[in-house]
Amino acid sequence: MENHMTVTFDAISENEAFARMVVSAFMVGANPTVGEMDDVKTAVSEAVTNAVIHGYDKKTGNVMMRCSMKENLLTICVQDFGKGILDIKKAREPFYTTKPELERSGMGFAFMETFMDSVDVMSVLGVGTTVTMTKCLQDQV
Amino acid sequence: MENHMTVTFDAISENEAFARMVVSAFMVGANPTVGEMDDVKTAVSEAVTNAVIHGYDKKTGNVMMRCSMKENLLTICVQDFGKGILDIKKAREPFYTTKPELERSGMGFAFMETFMDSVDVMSVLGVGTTVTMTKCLQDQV
Amino acid sequence: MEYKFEMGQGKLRVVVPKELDHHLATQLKEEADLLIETYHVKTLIFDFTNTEFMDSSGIGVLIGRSRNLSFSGGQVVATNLSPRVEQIFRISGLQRLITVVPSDQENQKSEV
Amino acid sequence: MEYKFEMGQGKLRVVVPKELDHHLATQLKEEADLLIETYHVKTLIFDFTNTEFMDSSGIGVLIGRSRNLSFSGGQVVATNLSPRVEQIFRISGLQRLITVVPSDQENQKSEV
Ligand SMILES: Nc1ncnc2c1ncn2[C@@H]1O[C@H](COP(=O)(O)OP(=O)(O)O)[C@@H](O)[C@H]1O
Ligand SMILES: Nc1ncnc2c1ncn2[C@@H]1O[C@H](COP(=O)(O)OP(=O)(O)O)[C@@H](O)[C@H]1O
Repeated sequence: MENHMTVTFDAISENEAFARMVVSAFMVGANPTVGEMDDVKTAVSEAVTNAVIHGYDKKTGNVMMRCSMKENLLTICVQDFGKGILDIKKAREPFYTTKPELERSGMGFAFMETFMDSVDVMSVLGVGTTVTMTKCLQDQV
Repeated sequence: MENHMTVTFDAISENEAFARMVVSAFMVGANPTVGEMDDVKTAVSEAVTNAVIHGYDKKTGNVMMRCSMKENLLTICVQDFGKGILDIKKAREPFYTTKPELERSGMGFAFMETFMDSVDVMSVLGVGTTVTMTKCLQDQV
Repeated sequence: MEYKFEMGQGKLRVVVPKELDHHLATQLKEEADLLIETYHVKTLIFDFTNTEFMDSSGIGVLIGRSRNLSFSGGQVVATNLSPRVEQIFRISGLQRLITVVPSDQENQKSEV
Repeated sequence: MEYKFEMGQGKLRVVVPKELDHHLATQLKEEADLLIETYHVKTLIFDFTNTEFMDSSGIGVLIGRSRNLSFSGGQVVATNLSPRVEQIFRISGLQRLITVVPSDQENQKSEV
Protein backbone atom coordinates (compact mmCIF):
# COMPACT_ATOMS: atom_id res chain seq x y z
CA MET A 1 0.00 0.00 0.00
CA GLU A 2 1.07 3.53 -0.68
CA ASN A 3 0.02 6.54 1.35
CA HIS A 4 0.99 10.17 1.79
CA MET A 5 0.32 12.87 4.31
CA THR A 6 1.40 16.41 5.00
CA VAL A 7 0.60 18.24 8.22
CA THR A 8 1.41 21.81 9.16
CA PHE A 9 1.01 23.08 12.70
CA ASP A 10 1.95 25.96 15.00
CA ALA A 11 5.50 25.79 16.36
CA ILE A 12 4.48 25.46 20.02
CA SER A 13 5.68 22.84 22.47
CA GLU A 14 2.14 21.47 22.91
CA ASN A 15 2.34 20.24 19.31
CA GLU A 16 5.32 17.96 19.96
CA ALA A 17 2.86 15.41 21.35
CA PHE A 18 0.46 16.17 18.49
CA ALA A 19 3.16 15.39 15.90
CA ARG A 20 3.89 12.06 17.61
CA MET A 21 0.21 11.13 17.57
CA VAL A 22 -0.11 12.06 13.89
CA VAL A 23 2.87 9.98 12.82
CA SER A 24 1.57 7.05 14.89
CA ALA A 25 -1.84 7.35 13.24
CA PHE A 26 -0.17 7.47 9.83
CA MET A 27 2.03 4.41 10.31
CA VAL A 28 -0.43 2.22 12.21
CA GLY A 29 -1.96 1.08 8.91
CA ALA A 30 1.36 -0.55 8.00
CA ASN A 31 1.11 -2.74 11.09
CA PRO A 32 4.46 -1.80 12.69
CA THR A 33 5.88 -3.39 15.81
CA VAL A 34 5.62 -1.49 19.10
CA GLY A 35 9.38 -0.95 18.96
CA GLU A 36 9.21 0.57 15.49
CA MET A 37 6.39 2.88 16.62
CA ASP A 38 8.43 4.04 19.61
CA ASP A 39 11.53 4.59 17.46
CA VAL A 40 9.68 6.74 14.94
CA LYS A 41 7.82 8.69 17.63
CA THR A 42 11.11 9.49 19.34
CA ALA A 43 12.80 10.64 16.12
CA VAL A 44 9.81 12.83 15.21
CA SER A 45 9.73 14.26 18.70
CA GLU A 46 13.40 15.27 18.39
CA ALA A 47 13.00 16.89 14.99
CA VAL A 48 9.83 18.80 15.92
CA THR A 49 11.30 19.91 19.25
CA ASN A 50 14.34 21.25 17.41
CA ALA A 51 12.13 23.22 15.04
CA VAL A 52 10.24 24.74 17.99
CA ILE A 53 13.27 25.49 20.18
CA HIS A 54 16.10 26.17 17.76
CA GLY A 55 14.34 27.01 14.52
CA TYR A 56 11.93 29.56 15.93
CA ASP A 57 13.34 30.30 19.38
CA LYS A 58 10.34 31.96 21.00
CA LYS A 59 8.96 33.34 17.76
CA THR A 60 5.76 32.14 16.11
CA GLY A 61 6.02 29.93 13.06
CA ASN A 62 4.90 26.74 11.40
CA VAL A 63 6.30 23.25 11.35
CA MET A 64 5.57 21.04 8.36
CA MET A 65 5.76 17.28 8.55
CA ARG A 66 5.45 15.17 5.44
CA CYS A 67 5.15 11.40 5.62
CA SER A 68 5.02 8.80 2.94
CA MET A 69 4.70 5.05 3.09
CA LYS A 70 5.73 2.98 0.09
CA GLU A 71 5.60 -0.74 0.69
CA ASN A 72 7.59 -0.92 3.93
CA LEU A 73 9.56 2.27 3.55
CA LEU A 74 8.47 5.12 5.78
CA THR A 75 9.87 8.55 4.90
CA ILE A 76 9.38 11.50 7.22
CA CYS A 77 10.36 15.05 6.49
CA VAL A 78 10.23 17.70 9.22
CA GLN A 79 10.67 21.25 7.98
CA ASP A 80 10.76 24.65 9.60
CA PHE A 81 11.11 28.13 8.15
CA GLY A 82 13.21 29.42 10.99
CA LYS A 83 16.75 30.55 11.52
CA GLY A 84 18.63 27.62 9.99
CA ILE A 85 21.83 25.85 11.07
CA LEU A 86 25.26 27.40 10.61
CA ASP A 87 27.37 24.24 10.76
CA ILE A 88 25.38 21.08 10.13
CA LYS A 89 28.32 18.75 10.72
CA LYS A 90 28.93 20.23 14.17
CA ALA A 91 25.21 20.30 14.97
CA ARG A 92 25.01 16.55 14.38
CA GLU A 93 27.80 15.74 16.83
CA PRO A 94 26.53 14.06 20.00
CA PHE A 95 26.36 16.39 23.03
CA TYR A 96 26.76 19.49 20.87
CA THR A 97 24.12 22.09 21.70
CA THR A 98 23.82 25.84 21.29
CA LYS A 99 21.28 26.05 24.10
CA PRO A 100 22.94 24.62 27.22
CA GLU A 101 21.04 27.25 29.26
CA LEU A 102 17.84 25.34 28.40
CA GLU A 103 19.49 22.11 29.58
CA ARG A 104 19.45 20.65 26.09
CA SER A 105 21.43 17.43 26.05
CA GLY A 106 22.73 17.77 22.50
CA MET A 107 21.45 14.24 21.84
CA GLY A 108 18.63 15.12 19.43
CA PHE A 109 20.36 14.25 16.17
CA ALA A 110 22.07 11.26 17.79
CA PHE A 111 18.63 9.90 18.74
CA MET A 112 17.27 10.44 15.24
CA GLU A 113 20.23 8.50 13.87
CA THR A 114 19.87 5.72 16.41
CA PHE A 115 16.18 5.17 15.81
CA MET A 116 15.91 5.70 12.07
CA ASP A 117 17.71 4.05 9.14
CA SER A 118 18.82 7.33 7.58
CA VAL A 119 18.81 10.99 8.58
CA ASP A 120 19.48 13.79 6.13
CA VAL A 121 19.73 17.46 7.15
CA MET A 122 19.36 20.42 4.81
CA SER A 123 19.54 23.94 6.15
CA VAL A 124 19.91 27.49 4.89
CA LEU A 125 20.59 30.33 7.34
CA GLY A 126 17.57 32.58 7.65
CA VAL A 127 15.46 30.27 5.50
CA GLY A 128 14.97 27.15 7.54
CA THR A 129 15.83 23.52 8.14
CA THR A 130 14.58 20.26 6.67
CA VAL A 131 15.30 16.92 8.30
CA THR A 132 14.47 13.87 6.19
CA MET A 133 14.44 10.48 7.86
CA THR A 134 13.63 7.03 6.57
CA LYS A 135 12.90 3.75 8.24
CA CYS A 136 12.23 0.41 6.63
CA LEU A 137 9.54 -1.36 8.65
CA GLN A 138 9.83 -5.07 9.08
CA ASP A 139 7.39 -7.19 7.15
CA GLN A 140 4.78 -8.47 9.53
CA VAL A 141 3.62 -11.93 8.54
CA MET B 1 -4.83 28.67 24.10
CA GLU B 2 -4.84 29.03 20.36
CA ASN B 3 -3.71 26.37 17.93
CA HIS B 4 -3.88 25.63 14.22
CA MET B 5 -3.28 22.63 12.03
CA THR B 6 -3.64 21.67 8.40
CA VAL B 7 -3.33 18.11 7.16
CA THR B 8 -3.49 16.85 3.58
CA PHE B 9 -3.75 13.15 2.79
CA ASP B 10 -4.57 10.73 -0.02
CA ALA B 11 -8.29 10.28 -0.67
CA ILE B 12 -8.39 6.60 0.22
CA SER B 13 -10.78 4.94 2.65
CA GLU B 14 -7.92 3.88 4.93
CA ASN B 15 -7.44 7.57 5.74
CA GLU B 16 -10.93 8.01 7.20
CA ALA B 17 -9.61 6.49 10.43
CA PHE B 18 -6.43 8.56 10.09
CA ALA B 19 -8.44 11.79 9.89
CA ARG B 20 -10.36 10.84 13.03
CA MET B 21 -7.13 10.15 14.90
CA VAL B 22 -5.61 13.45 13.77
CA VAL B 23 -8.61 15.50 14.88
CA SER B 24 -8.65 13.66 18.22
CA ALA B 25 -4.96 14.39 18.70
CA PHE B 26 -5.57 18.04 17.83
CA MET B 27 -8.47 18.58 20.22
CA VAL B 28 -7.20 16.52 23.15
CA GLY B 29 -5.16 19.49 24.36
CA ALA B 30 -8.40 21.39 24.95
CA ASN B 31 -9.50 18.73 27.39
CA PRO B 32 -12.83 17.82 25.74
CA THR B 33 -15.38 15.40 27.16
CA VAL B 34 -15.57 11.90 25.70
CA GLY B 35 -18.92 12.84 24.16
CA GLU B 36 -17.46 15.89 22.45
CA MET B 37 -14.60 13.80 21.09
CA ASP B 38 -17.03 11.23 19.69
CA ASP B 39 -19.22 13.93 18.14
CA VAL B 40 -16.31 15.58 16.35
CA LYS B 41 -14.84 12.27 15.22
CA THR B 42 -18.18 11.28 13.72
CA ALA B 43 -18.61 14.59 11.88
CA VAL B 44 -15.06 14.42 10.50
CA SER B 45 -15.57 10.83 9.46
CA GLU B 46 -18.70 11.84 7.49
CA ALA B 47 -17.02 14.75 5.74
CA VAL B 48 -13.86 12.82 4.84
CA THR B 49 -15.86 9.79 3.67
CA ASN B 50 -17.90 12.08 1.40
CA ALA B 51 -14.72 13.52 -0.09
CA VAL B 52 -13.40 10.00 -0.79
CA ILE B 53 -16.63 8.51 -2.13
CA HIS B 54 -18.47 11.40 -3.75
CA GLY B 55 -15.76 13.96 -4.38
CA TYR B 56 -13.28 11.64 -6.05
CA ASP B 57 -15.33 8.55 -6.83
CA LYS B 58 -12.57 6.03 -7.47
CA LYS B 59 -10.09 8.59 -8.71
CA THR B 60 -6.96 9.61 -6.85
CA GLY B 61 -6.90 12.94 -5.09
CA ASN B 62 -6.18 14.75 -1.87
CA VAL B 63 -8.30 15.68 1.10
CA MET B 64 -7.33 18.71 3.15
CA MET B 65 -8.46 19.15 6.72
CA ARG B 66 -7.83 22.40 8.56
CA CYS B 67 -8.49 22.72 12.28
CA SER B 68 -8.27 25.67 14.58
CA MET B 69 -8.88 26.03 18.26
CA LYS B 70 -9.54 29.48 19.72
CA GLU B 71 -10.43 29.42 23.37
CA ASN B 72 -13.22 26.82 23.30
CA LEU B 73 -14.21 27.16 19.68
CA LEU B 74 -13.12 24.32 17.42
CA THR B 75 -13.38 24.98 13.68
CA ILE B 76 -12.84 22.17 11.19
CA CYS B 77 -12.71 22.57 7.47
CA VAL B 78 -12.70 19.50 5.19
CA GLN B 79 -11.94 20.25 1.58
CA ASP B 80 -11.67 18.19 -1.59
CA PHE B 81 -10.76 19.12 -5.13
CA GLY B 82 -13.20 16.70 -6.69
CA LYS B 83 -16.36 16.86 -8.69
CA GLY B 84 -18.40 19.21 -6.50
CA ILE B 85 -22.10 19.20 -5.57
CA LEU B 86 -24.80 20.21 -8.04
CA ASP B 87 -27.57 21.05 -5.56
CA ILE B 88 -26.28 21.69 -2.05
CA LYS B 89 -29.75 22.15 -0.55
CA LYS B 90 -30.90 18.76 -1.84
CA ALA B 91 -27.61 17.12 -0.82
CA ARG B 92 -28.15 18.22 2.77
CA GLU B 93 -31.61 16.63 3.02
CA PRO B 94 -31.66 13.57 5.26
CA PHE B 95 -31.74 10.26 3.34
CA TYR B 96 -30.81 11.94 0.08
CA THR B 97 -27.96 10.13 -1.63
CA THR B 98 -26.67 9.89 -5.19
CA LYS B 99 -25.01 6.56 -4.45
CA PRO B 100 -27.74 4.17 -3.25
CA GLU B 101 -25.88 1.36 -5.09
CA LEU B 102 -23.11 1.73 -2.49
CA GLU B 103 -25.75 1.49 0.26
CA ARG B 104 -25.13 5.05 1.37
CA SER B 105 -27.72 6.04 3.94
CA GLY B 106 -27.89 9.70 2.94
CA MET B 107 -27.38 10.59 6.60
CA GLY B 108 -23.90 12.09 6.29
CA PHE B 109 -24.83 15.77 6.40
CA ALA B 110 -27.58 15.08 8.95
CA PHE B 111 -24.95 13.56 11.24
CA MET B 112 -22.60 16.50 10.80
CA GLU B 113 -25.46 18.83 11.75
CA THR B 114 -26.46 16.74 14.73
CA PHE B 115 -22.98 16.53 16.19
CA MET B 116 -21.60 19.97 15.43
CA ASP B 117 -22.90 23.46 16.27
CA SER B 118 -22.74 24.71 12.70
CA VAL B 119 -22.13 23.19 9.27
CA ASP B 120 -21.44 25.25 6.18
CA VAL B 121 -21.08 23.78 2.68
CA MET B 122 -19.41 25.48 -0.25
CA SER B 123 -19.09 23.68 -3.56
CA VAL B 124 -18.26 24.43 -7.18
CA LEU B 125 -18.89 21.81 -9.87
CA GLY B 126 -15.61 20.47 -11.20
CA VAL B 127 -13.62 22.38 -8.61
CA GLY B 128 -14.45 20.79 -5.30
CA THR B 129 -16.27 20.97 -2.00
CA THR B 130 -15.48 22.58 1.34
CA VAL B 131 -17.38 21.70 4.50
CA THR B 132 -16.76 24.01 7.46
CA MET B 133 -17.96 22.92 10.86
CA THR B 134 -17.69 24.50 14.29
CA LYS B 135 -18.22 23.23 17.78
CA CYS B 136 -17.95 25.12 21.00
CA LEU B 137 -16.39 22.84 23.59
CA GLN B 138 -17.66 23.05 27.12
CA ASP B 139 -15.37 24.65 29.63
CA GLN B 140 -13.87 21.96 31.79
CA VAL B 141 -13.35 23.18 35.30
CA MET C 1 -13.65 -9.47 10.93
CA GLU C 2 -14.73 -12.16 13.32
CA TYR C 3 -17.62 -14.45 12.54
CA LYS C 4 -19.43 -17.15 14.42
CA PHE C 5 -21.88 -19.59 12.95
CA GLU C 6 -24.53 -21.70 14.40
CA MET C 7 -25.27 -23.99 11.53
CA GLY C 8 -28.53 -25.86 11.15
CA GLN C 9 -30.22 -22.93 12.72
CA GLY C 10 -29.20 -20.61 9.90
CA LYS C 11 -27.68 -18.11 12.28
CA LEU C 12 -24.64 -15.95 11.70
CA ARG C 13 -23.14 -13.75 14.33
CA VAL C 14 -20.86 -10.98 13.09
CA VAL C 15 -18.58 -9.37 15.65
CA VAL C 16 -18.54 -5.75 14.47
CA PRO C 17 -15.04 -4.18 14.52
CA LYS C 18 -13.97 -1.48 16.96
CA GLU C 19 -14.65 1.30 14.50
CA LEU C 20 -17.35 0.79 11.88
CA ASP C 21 -16.70 3.44 9.24
CA HIS C 22 -16.97 3.39 5.43
CA HIS C 23 -13.64 1.58 5.07
CA LEU C 24 -14.52 -1.30 7.36
CA ALA C 25 -18.21 -1.27 6.40
CA THR C 26 -17.23 -2.08 2.82
CA GLN C 27 -15.16 -5.05 3.97
CA LEU C 28 -17.78 -6.28 6.42
CA LYS C 29 -20.51 -6.07 3.80
CA GLU C 30 -18.62 -8.15 1.26
CA GLU C 31 -17.52 -10.82 3.67
CA ALA C 32 -20.89 -11.11 5.41
CA ASP C 33 -22.84 -11.30 2.13
CA LEU C 34 -20.70 -14.19 0.94
CA LEU C 35 -21.37 -16.10 4.15
CA ILE C 36 -25.08 -15.25 4.12
CA GLU C 37 -25.43 -16.65 0.64
CA THR C 38 -23.25 -19.70 1.12
CA TYR C 39 -24.85 -20.80 4.38
CA HIS C 40 -28.44 -19.65 3.74
CA VAL C 41 -28.38 -17.46 6.82
CA LYS C 42 -31.84 -16.52 8.13
CA THR C 43 -30.84 -14.64 11.27
CA LEU C 44 -27.97 -12.22 11.10
CA ILE C 45 -26.76 -10.98 14.46
CA PHE C 46 -24.55 -7.88 14.63
CA ASP C 47 -22.67 -8.04 17.90
CA PHE C 48 -21.42 -4.56 18.85
CA THR C 49 -19.51 -5.67 21.97
CA ASN C 50 -16.22 -4.25 20.66
CA THR C 51 -17.61 -1.27 18.79
CA GLU C 52 -16.67 2.18 20.02
CA PHE C 53 -17.29 4.11 16.83
CA MET C 54 -19.93 3.99 14.10
CA ASP C 55 -20.91 6.58 11.53
CA SER C 56 -23.57 6.76 8.81
CA SER C 57 -21.69 4.26 6.65
CA GLY C 58 -22.41 1.65 9.31
CA ILE C 59 -26.08 2.52 9.15
CA GLY C 60 -26.05 1.89 5.41
CA VAL C 61 -24.67 -1.62 5.93
CA LEU C 62 -27.26 -2.49 8.56
CA ILE C 63 -30.16 -1.17 6.48
CA GLY C 64 -28.84 -3.00 3.41
CA ARG C 65 -28.53 -6.37 5.17
CA SER C 66 -31.93 -5.92 6.79
CA ARG C 67 -33.54 -5.30 3.41
CA ASN C 68 -31.74 -8.21 1.74
CA LEU C 69 -32.66 -10.66 4.47
CA SER C 70 -36.29 -9.54 4.66
CA PHE C 71 -36.65 -10.60 0.99
CA SER C 72 -35.79 -14.15 1.97
CA GLY C 73 -37.90 -14.08 5.13
CA GLY C 74 -34.89 -13.57 7.40
CA GLN C 75 -34.09 -10.90 9.93
CA VAL C 76 -31.29 -8.76 11.33
CA VAL C 77 -30.71 -8.40 15.05
CA ALA C 78 -28.29 -6.05 16.86
CA THR C 79 -26.95 -6.66 20.34
CA ASN C 80 -24.49 -5.37 22.94
CA LEU C 81 -24.77 -1.73 21.90
CA SER C 82 -22.63 0.75 23.77
CA PRO C 83 -24.39 3.98 24.77
CA ARG C 84 -22.71 5.73 21.83
CA VAL C 85 -23.84 3.14 19.27
CA GLU C 86 -27.31 3.22 20.79
CA GLN C 87 -27.34 6.99 20.31
CA ILE C 88 -26.40 6.54 16.65
CA PHE C 89 -29.23 3.99 16.27
CA ARG C 90 -31.66 6.43 17.85
CA ILE C 91 -30.67 9.48 15.81
CA SER C 92 -30.81 7.59 12.53
CA GLY C 93 -34.09 5.82 13.29
CA LEU C 94 -32.38 2.47 12.89
CA GLN C 95 -34.22 1.07 15.91
CA ARG C 96 -37.43 1.08 13.92
CA LEU C 97 -35.91 -1.16 11.25
CA ILE C 98 -33.72 -3.49 13.26
CA THR C 99 -34.48 -5.43 16.42
CA VAL C 100 -32.14 -4.41 19.21
CA VAL C 101 -31.85 -7.17 21.77
CA PRO C 102 -30.35 -6.63 25.22
CA SER C 103 -27.21 -8.69 25.57
CA ASP C 104 -28.30 -11.23 28.20
CA GLN C 105 -31.71 -11.79 26.65
CA GLU C 106 -30.23 -12.48 23.25
CA ASN C 107 -27.83 -14.95 24.76
CA GLN C 108 -30.57 -16.83 26.55
CA LYS C 109 -33.05 -16.93 23.72
CA SER C 110 -30.92 -17.60 20.70
CA GLU C 111 -27.86 -19.12 22.33
CA VAL C 112 -25.65 -18.23 19.44
CA MET D 1 2.79 16.40 37.82
CA GLU D 2 2.50 14.27 40.90
CA TYR D 3 4.86 14.71 43.82
CA LYS D 4 5.42 12.92 47.08
CA PHE D 5 7.53 14.11 49.94
CA GLU D 6 9.11 12.43 52.81
CA MET D 7 10.00 15.33 54.99
CA GLY D 8 12.72 15.19 57.59
CA GLN D 9 14.59 12.85 55.34
CA GLY D 10 14.95 15.45 52.57
CA LYS D 11 13.46 13.14 49.97
CA LEU D 12 11.29 14.10 47.04
CA ARG D 13 9.69 11.58 44.74
CA VAL D 14 8.55 12.90 41.36
CA VAL D 15 6.12 10.73 39.44
CA VAL D 16 7.24 11.31 35.85
CA PRO D 17 4.33 11.84 33.41
CA LYS D 18 3.30 9.34 30.73
CA GLU D 19 5.27 11.14 28.03
CA LEU D 20 8.37 13.08 29.03
CA ASP D 21 9.10 15.36 26.09
CA HIS D 22 10.36 18.94 25.85
CA HIS D 23 6.91 20.36 26.66
CA LEU D 24 6.44 18.41 29.88
CA ALA D 25 10.15 18.45 30.75
CA THR D 26 10.01 22.25 30.95
CA GLN D 27 7.07 22.08 33.35
CA LEU D 28 8.57 19.31 35.44
CA LYS D 29 11.88 21.12 35.74
CA GLU D 30 10.30 24.33 37.01
CA GLU D 31 8.00 22.69 39.50
CA ALA D 32 10.62 20.28 40.82
CA ASP D 33 13.28 22.98 41.25
CA LEU D 34 10.92 25.06 43.34
CA LEU D 35 10.23 22.12 45.64
CA ILE D 36 13.89 21.14 45.82
CA GLU D 37 14.85 24.60 46.96
CA THR D 38 11.94 25.12 49.32
CA TYR D 39 12.31 21.79 51.11
CA HIS D 40 16.09 21.38 50.91
CA VAL D 41 15.74 18.10 49.06
CA LYS D 42 18.84 15.89 49.21
CA THR D 43 17.51 12.82 47.40
CA LEU D 44 15.43 13.31 44.29
CA ILE D 45 13.68 10.17 43.05
CA PHE D 46 12.31 10.07 39.52
CA ASP D 47 9.64 7.40 39.46
CA PHE D 48 9.04 6.24 35.87
CA THR D 49 6.14 3.88 36.69
CA ASN D 50 3.75 5.69 34.33
CA THR D 51 6.27 6.69 31.67
CA GLU D 52 5.88 5.21 28.22
CA PHE D 53 7.78 7.83 26.26
CA MET D 54 10.93 9.83 26.84
CA ASP D 55 13.16 11.67 24.39
CA SER D 56 16.41 13.62 24.68
CA SER D 57 14.65 16.54 26.41
CA GLY D 58 13.98 14.21 29.33
CA ILE D 59 17.66 13.36 29.46
CA GLY D 60 18.48 17.06 29.73
CA VAL D 61 16.23 17.41 32.77
CA LEU D 62 17.75 14.41 34.53
CA ILE D 63 21.32 15.52 33.86
CA GLY D 64 20.48 19.06 34.99
CA ARG D 65 18.92 17.95 38.29
CA SER D 66 21.75 15.51 38.92
CA ARG D 67 24.33 18.29 38.46
CA ASN D 68 22.43 20.77 40.63
CA LEU D 69 21.95 18.29 43.47
CA SER D 70 25.55 17.09 43.40
CA PHE D 71 26.63 20.68 44.17
CA SER D 72 24.71 20.47 47.43
CA GLY D 73 25.86 16.94 48.21
CA GLY D 74 22.58 15.41 47.11
CA GLN D 75 21.76 12.75 44.54
CA VAL D 76 19.30 11.76 41.87
CA VAL D 77 17.82 8.28 41.69
CA ALA D 78 15.63 6.77 38.97
CA THR D 79 13.31 3.85 39.50
CA ASN D 80 10.61 1.74 37.84
CA LEU D 81 12.02 2.10 34.32
CA SER D 82 10.08 0.43 31.53
CA PRO D 83 12.23 -1.45 28.99
CA ARG D 84 11.85 1.51 26.61
CA VAL D 85 12.99 4.08 29.17
CA GLU D 86 15.84 1.78 30.15
CA GLN D 87 16.89 1.66 26.49
CA ILE D 88 16.89 5.48 26.37
CA PHE D 89 19.03 5.56 29.52
CA ARG D 90 21.45 3.08 27.98
CA ILE D 91 21.78 4.81 24.61
CA SER D 92 22.36 8.21 26.18
CA GLY D 93 24.81 6.98 28.82
CA LEU D 94 22.51 8.29 31.55
CA GLN D 95 23.09 5.17 33.63
CA ARG D 96 26.63 6.32 34.31
CA LEU D 97 25.38 9.60 35.82
CA ILE D 98 22.26 8.53 37.66
CA THR D 99 21.65 5.61 39.98
CA VAL D 100 18.96 3.33 38.64
CA VAL D 101 17.36 1.38 41.43
CA PRO D 102 15.14 -1.67 40.87
CA SER D 103 11.62 -0.90 42.03
CA ASP D 104 11.33 -3.29 44.98
CA GLN D 105 14.81 -2.52 46.32
CA GLU D 106 14.19 1.21 46.26
CA ASN D 107 10.90 0.73 48.08
CA GLN D 108 12.52 -1.35 50.78
CA LYS D 109 15.55 0.80 51.33
CA SER D 110 14.23 4.31 51.11
CA GLU D 111 10.57 3.68 51.90
CA VAL D 112 9.53 6.86 50.16
N1 LIG E 1 15.56 23.03 13.29
C1 LIG E 1 16.70 23.64 13.72
N2 LIG E 1 16.90 24.97 13.48
C2 LIG E 1 18.02 25.59 13.91
N3 LIG E 1 19.03 24.96 14.57
C3 LIG E 1 18.89 23.64 14.84
C4 LIG E 1 17.73 22.92 14.42
N4 LIG E 1 17.88 21.63 14.82
C5 LIG E 1 19.08 21.55 15.44
N5 LIG E 1 19.71 22.76 15.45
C6 LIG E 1 21.05 23.05 16.01
O1 LIG E 1 21.73 21.82 16.20
C7 LIG E 1 22.13 21.66 17.57
C8 LIG E 1 22.12 20.20 17.97
O2 LIG E 1 20.81 19.67 17.92
P1 LIG E 1 20.43 18.38 18.77
O3 LIG E 1 21.41 17.29 18.48
O4 LIG E 1 19.00 18.04 18.47
O5 LIG E 1 20.60 18.80 20.28
P2 LIG E 1 19.79 19.79 21.23
O6 LIG E 1 18.41 19.99 20.68
O7 LIG E 1 19.76 19.10 22.54
O8 LIG E 1 20.55 21.08 21.25
C9 LIG E 1 21.16 22.53 18.34
O9 LIG E 1 21.64 22.91 19.59
C10 LIG E 1 20.96 23.71 17.39
O10 LIG E 1 22.02 24.64 17.48
N1 LIG F 1 -17.52 16.04 -1.01
C1 LIG F 1 -18.56 15.81 -1.85
N2 LIG F 1 -18.36 15.88 -3.19
C2 LIG F 1 -19.38 15.66 -4.05
N3 LIG F 1 -20.63 15.35 -3.66
C3 LIG F 1 -20.89 15.26 -2.34
C4 LIG F 1 -19.87 15.48 -1.37
N4 LIG F 1 -20.41 15.34 -0.14
C5 LIG F 1 -21.70 15.05 -0.33
N5 LIG F 1 -22.02 14.99 -1.65
C6 LIG F 1 -23.35 14.72 -2.24
O1 LIG F 1 -24.33 14.89 -1.24
C7 LIG F 1 -25.09 13.69 -1.06
C8 LIG F 1 -25.54 13.54 0.35
O2 LIG F 1 -24.43 13.36 1.21
P1 LIG F 1 -24.60 12.66 2.64
O3 LIG F 1 -25.72 13.32 3.36
O4 LIG F 1 -23.28 12.64 3.30
O5 LIG F 1 -25.07 11.18 2.32
P2 LIG F 1 -24.32 9.91 1.66
O6 LIG F 1 -22.84 10.08 1.79
O7 LIG F 1 -24.81 8.75 2.44
O8 LIG F 1 -24.75 9.87 0.23
C9 LIG F 1 -24.18 12.60 -1.58
O9 LIG F 1 -24.90 11.43 -1.98
C10 LIG F 1 -23.46 13.28 -2.75
O10 LIG F 1 -24.26 13.30 -3.90
